Amino acid sequence: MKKETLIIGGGITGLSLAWELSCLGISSTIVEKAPFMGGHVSNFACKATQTCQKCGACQLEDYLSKVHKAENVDLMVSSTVDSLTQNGRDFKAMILQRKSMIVSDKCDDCGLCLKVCPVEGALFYPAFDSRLYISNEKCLNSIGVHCEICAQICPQGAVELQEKSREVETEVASIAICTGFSPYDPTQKLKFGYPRVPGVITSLELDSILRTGNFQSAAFGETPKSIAFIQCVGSRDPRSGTNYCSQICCGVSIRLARLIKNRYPDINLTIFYMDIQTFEREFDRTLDRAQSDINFIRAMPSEIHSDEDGFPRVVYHGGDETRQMALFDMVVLSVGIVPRDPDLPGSFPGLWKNRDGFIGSDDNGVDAGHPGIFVAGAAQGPKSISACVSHAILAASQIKRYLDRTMRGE
Amino acid sequence: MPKINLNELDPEFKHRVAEQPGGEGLKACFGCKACTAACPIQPIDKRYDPRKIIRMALLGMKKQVLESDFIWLCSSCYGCQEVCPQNVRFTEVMYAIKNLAAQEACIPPGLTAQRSLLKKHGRLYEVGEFENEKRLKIGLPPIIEHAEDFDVLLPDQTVEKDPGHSSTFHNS
Amino acid sequence: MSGRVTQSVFLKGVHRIQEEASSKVLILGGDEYGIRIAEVLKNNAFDSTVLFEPNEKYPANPKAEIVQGLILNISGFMGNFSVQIETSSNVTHSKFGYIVAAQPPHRKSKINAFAINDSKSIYNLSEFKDYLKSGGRLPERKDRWRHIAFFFDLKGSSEVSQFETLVSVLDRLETEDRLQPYVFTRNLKVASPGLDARFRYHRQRGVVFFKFDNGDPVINQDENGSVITFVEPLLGEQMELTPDIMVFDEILGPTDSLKPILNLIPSSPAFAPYLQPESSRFQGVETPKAGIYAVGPSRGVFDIESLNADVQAVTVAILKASMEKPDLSGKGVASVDHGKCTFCLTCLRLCPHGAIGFISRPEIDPLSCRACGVCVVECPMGAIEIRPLGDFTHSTETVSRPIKLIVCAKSGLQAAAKIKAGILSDVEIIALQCAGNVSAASLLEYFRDGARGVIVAGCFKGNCASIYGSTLAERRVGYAAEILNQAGFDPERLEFTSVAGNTPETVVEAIMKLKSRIHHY
Amino acid sequence: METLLYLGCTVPIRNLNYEVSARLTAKALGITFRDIEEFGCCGFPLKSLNVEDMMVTAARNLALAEREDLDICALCNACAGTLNEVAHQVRTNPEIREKINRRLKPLGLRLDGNVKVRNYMRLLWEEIGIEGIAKAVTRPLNGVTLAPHYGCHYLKPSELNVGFDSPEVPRTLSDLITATGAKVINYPSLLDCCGGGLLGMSEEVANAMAVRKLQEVSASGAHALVLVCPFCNVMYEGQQKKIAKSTGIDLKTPVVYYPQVLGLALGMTSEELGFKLNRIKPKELLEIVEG
Repeated sequence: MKKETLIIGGGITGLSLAWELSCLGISSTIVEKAPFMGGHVSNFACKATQTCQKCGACQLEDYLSKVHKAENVDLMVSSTVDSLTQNGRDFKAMILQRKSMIVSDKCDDCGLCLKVCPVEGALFYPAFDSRLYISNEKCLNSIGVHCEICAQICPQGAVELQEKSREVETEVASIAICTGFSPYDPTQKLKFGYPRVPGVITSLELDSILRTGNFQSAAFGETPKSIAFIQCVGSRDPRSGTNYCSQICCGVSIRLARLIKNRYPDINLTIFYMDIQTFEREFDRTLDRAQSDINFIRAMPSEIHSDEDGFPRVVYHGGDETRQMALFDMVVLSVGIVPRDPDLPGSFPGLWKNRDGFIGSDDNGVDAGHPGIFVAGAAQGPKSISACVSHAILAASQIKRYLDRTMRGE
Repeated sequence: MPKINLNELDPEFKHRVAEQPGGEGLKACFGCKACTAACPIQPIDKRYDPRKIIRMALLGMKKQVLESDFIWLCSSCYGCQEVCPQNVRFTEVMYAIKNLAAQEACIPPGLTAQRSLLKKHGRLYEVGEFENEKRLKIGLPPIIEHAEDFDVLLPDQTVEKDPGHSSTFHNS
Repeated sequence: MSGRVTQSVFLKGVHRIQEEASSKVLILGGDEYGIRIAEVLKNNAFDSTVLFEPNEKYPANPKAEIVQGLILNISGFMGNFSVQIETSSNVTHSKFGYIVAAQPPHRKSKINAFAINDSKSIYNLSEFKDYLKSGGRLPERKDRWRHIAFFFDLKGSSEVSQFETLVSVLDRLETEDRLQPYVFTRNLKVASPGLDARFRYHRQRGVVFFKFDNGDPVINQDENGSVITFVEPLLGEQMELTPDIMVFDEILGPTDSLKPILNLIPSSPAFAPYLQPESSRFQGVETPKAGIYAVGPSRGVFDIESLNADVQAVTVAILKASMEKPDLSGKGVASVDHGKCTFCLTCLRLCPHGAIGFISRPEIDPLSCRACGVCVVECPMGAIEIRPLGDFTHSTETVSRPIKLIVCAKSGLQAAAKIKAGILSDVEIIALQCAGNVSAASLLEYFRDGARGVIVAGCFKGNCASIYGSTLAERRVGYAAEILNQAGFDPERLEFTSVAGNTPETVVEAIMKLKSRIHHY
Repeated sequence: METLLYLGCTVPIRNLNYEVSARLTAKALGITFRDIEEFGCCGFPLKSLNVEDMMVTAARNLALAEREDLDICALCNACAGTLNEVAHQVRTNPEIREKINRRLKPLGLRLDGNVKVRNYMRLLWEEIGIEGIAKAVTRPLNGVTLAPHYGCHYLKPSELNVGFDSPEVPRTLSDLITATGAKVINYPSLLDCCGGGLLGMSEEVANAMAVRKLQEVSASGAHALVLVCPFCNVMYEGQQKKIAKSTGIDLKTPVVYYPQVLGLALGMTSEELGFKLNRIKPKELLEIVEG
């Protein structure tokens, strides 16, 4: 059956867009390549201390439950859009779905499959879930190698492998690109020692650790006593080709720092920054509070290396006369947002990339330049969770306008 | 500590430095101090501090920069340049500043000497019979000077002022 | 567009809603956004009236109906707001279906904060922008460089939009010869597309930025003008500057004229002077009160991109609202038993959503009601009723499931859904629209009926869709625990825990701790 | 393969051991070095005074090479860096190209900047390869422990080194040493600058920069510090005694050039490789290799 909108990407933007469209009576199909919906946000921790820190991560759960209940939204996980062609005003999409899965009702977490799987990461527990998933990308079957070791060993018969992709052809009247962002790859910044220097992690990894519970459970062994955050790793950095602010990282790091301080008051926290960007309404008060128990240093470190005992050492110049070499148990690289290639199959005249490499949009912020194709969320530029939702609402309004017009034959 | 009056500084200076070959990046600096943290000289001699030199140039402290002896302390290791997120290419900026100093303020005597040697012999060291005999002994071909090209190539130096405070400069 | 469906039994009876009023929108605030919202709404078959304040400039060719005046009073509910407006000639009474607050921001000057006198060469940033826009010139100085000093993000933090303004002012200034701009600042707000690149561009053009971590610059004035004294942050040297012009950015906030609307929402003291709580529960332009929408400054948004998005979001919100049908089954909406009601008006004062009105007796508007149950619990007569959600399977078998987990449908319910069945084997989950529907009495009843332990899981403070629903719940848990204690029971059998939809581990932890505390009972 | 050998100023006068060992090892590995008599200074010493003077001086050498249509192999890091930088600038910046050629014209020279400049290590790495070297080794240096020193201009600026080695985690020299059968030590000050660049300006500061590495290598038990640049040699070998004296630290770190080490592994004698010109004799090293 023809859907009105094909939403590519089932992250917070795609889900909130589907919900808004559904409220406006517009049907949609969300195609998500991972075996679950939610995108990056599904790995983010709730940053509430005693009170909510307005990070917006819990919005995902809210939208997931709403979208699951909505009648006119189809959810397709483990799926990719294989081809996309113009068909008059409409589009024809070929969606490939390979839904190998572990049936959670049957699975008893014995772990046998994990032991026998020949590919690391092909079976995995995401941070947000106690259930086991099969990665479409890593499972051997996805590259055409027949393998059913896990299915054979499972005493519960919980593994359902789907070797061949199911092809689903759909016709849609509009397309929304909600493919989100990629985190900046900090291995490009060799000076910062990731992942060579033990204890150097990214802000996304820290978020995921805190989501799962605590430092011990994240195979860190011990709870760190001191943590440093390095801001602007891959942001505001023309040398790395990112001549823009990623907008979210100050908020993320300060919230993470406050969350850590709340859970582990004894951990010493330091944030290295360039400029602190406003991220909420009572920003002055938030910043004052944060500054009272977090050490803020305006400096970009030159180097992070491992000291004799294997701890990360940060070399920086804080403004005193001499350079400092500070030892931490953990250093968090607050990585920026960089464009992700949406890999839109098929070519559509008018689509473009903006100065920073994100999908271009016209003045209204969501028209991607080709009639019927829209872009929303971090695919269009760095955005916080709430900004992604706002952008999705904007996209919903423009999609509705577009559909109204095409229906009237304009 | 006497106050520096910004009104008396030279706002044109930063543009002058930026116009020199290699100086282009200077004005992109946003003061993150990574350069100083990466500099191997600064911990040894506080007078040489990349962020401060950039800052002084940006503020138009022309005299204080060009007539200083610290600008000659850069070892050209490119440490600062490699860590700069804004692509200031500070090693090259230092050369631009030194070039300006050479034009209108002062040159350490050692460098002047090097230049005259170069102009005279086409190389930093005069090659005499002694050197070539030594080479011959170990089985190496002789070195022949081609100084004539350098007379054409390098113009005569116009400005040569004594820095007046060259305590740290000495010939090697 | 015919407006929303208004078949509520009591709405028909009490409010006598007029169909034509329900599709009319009142937009507060002229500026450009008010007019634009009117245009977008017009395309979606909503008629708007844009209200300009008496001192606001009037556009030449407005594409919407315009009224200039002040709001005296607003009352009513979505679909049927009564608005009293005082114009220069008279006082009018009109009906509107929806109200959109789109006033421009209130700007508070920072000049006084620097303890200096406002003089000819001193400007607020917005004034200076207008001055240049209208062709204003900088003082001529043939003999020397002119120096212009901008102050940004000092004495109170500044918004991204103000840095955008500053940069656009610099764009204009750059064409002038022998002019040196200096920017004194704390943090530069570059979190907007292209802004950091523009900041870089102006550095390249020669603008000098001083970033202070502490020790703001001091300005001294005498008859010769102003002198700025400061310690240069990167050099550590004492410096001074005698600028020809000084420009100060301003503190932005919502306009004062939101008061009549804030009065409509009983929970507004929690988020005033804004119209929207700062909470991810309120996406886009929605406020706790159905039918009232907050655009831009009135919800704390100042940057142009978000403002543009808000303009569209208003239409989405109004369209959605116009399609919404009241829940007439009674399952999800509170209703008043008028036989028991004694007109104490507690419910009216406490409804976080402003869903309760009084026309000869308290009435609950079914479209505005969010079924949080705050009124149900607080009504001293027990005259209001709302039923728990019916869509979560729970046993009433206290023996097999002696632990009661009372969850909010917006957070705890989702968290509980992620918990392994084993942990929940002896737990009965009771889902409410909001933890605010938990009463001390009901908690005691669970114990009376044989529960061994009770956990109430409400949203974190600041994340409650009913503003203070979970705070009330926590307080009531405290009362109940006190009563248990006095009655000789262990109060530790009862606990409140804050939870979000993505923190199942906090619920698990609470259950495990409770179990270990009560295992000997 | 054939390439032009660029000696620069210092190597052929002060570091004959480097030159002789480079020539011998290259020959043994099938590299033909061709000399151009007219090659002069690379221009680096002029950079502080006038960048353009530096560029024309470098360009003169590059133009001579371009006329021969051969690549340049330089022994000195600073020479290689300078020539590489100027070739890059002339190749990519038409304005500079024109300016430089205007000044080269009276000499009858012209430069497009297409000449490829490599230091000897990069040449070995790219043309012979680690495996090629390992295969050619006839006398593996088992039991020898060496500390590599890359030098700043070997690795940086990184934009001129794309596709070669990483300035943060370099490996080429270590791998080249390992290929001889010797053991490589890693030490904290591996990437330290020698300080040679400002020896002429402040000996005190320069010496202070060199001391840490000498100390660490000496303490590490390595048999020698392996260099590839005569500038670094001035500091680590030439200044070593002075540094030891002024700091009061006991330093006796033998300093060798990589081609000397390579030559030993290829079966050449220490005599052939000019070891007698090394001021601090790597006695232990030679004892292990030659007995």
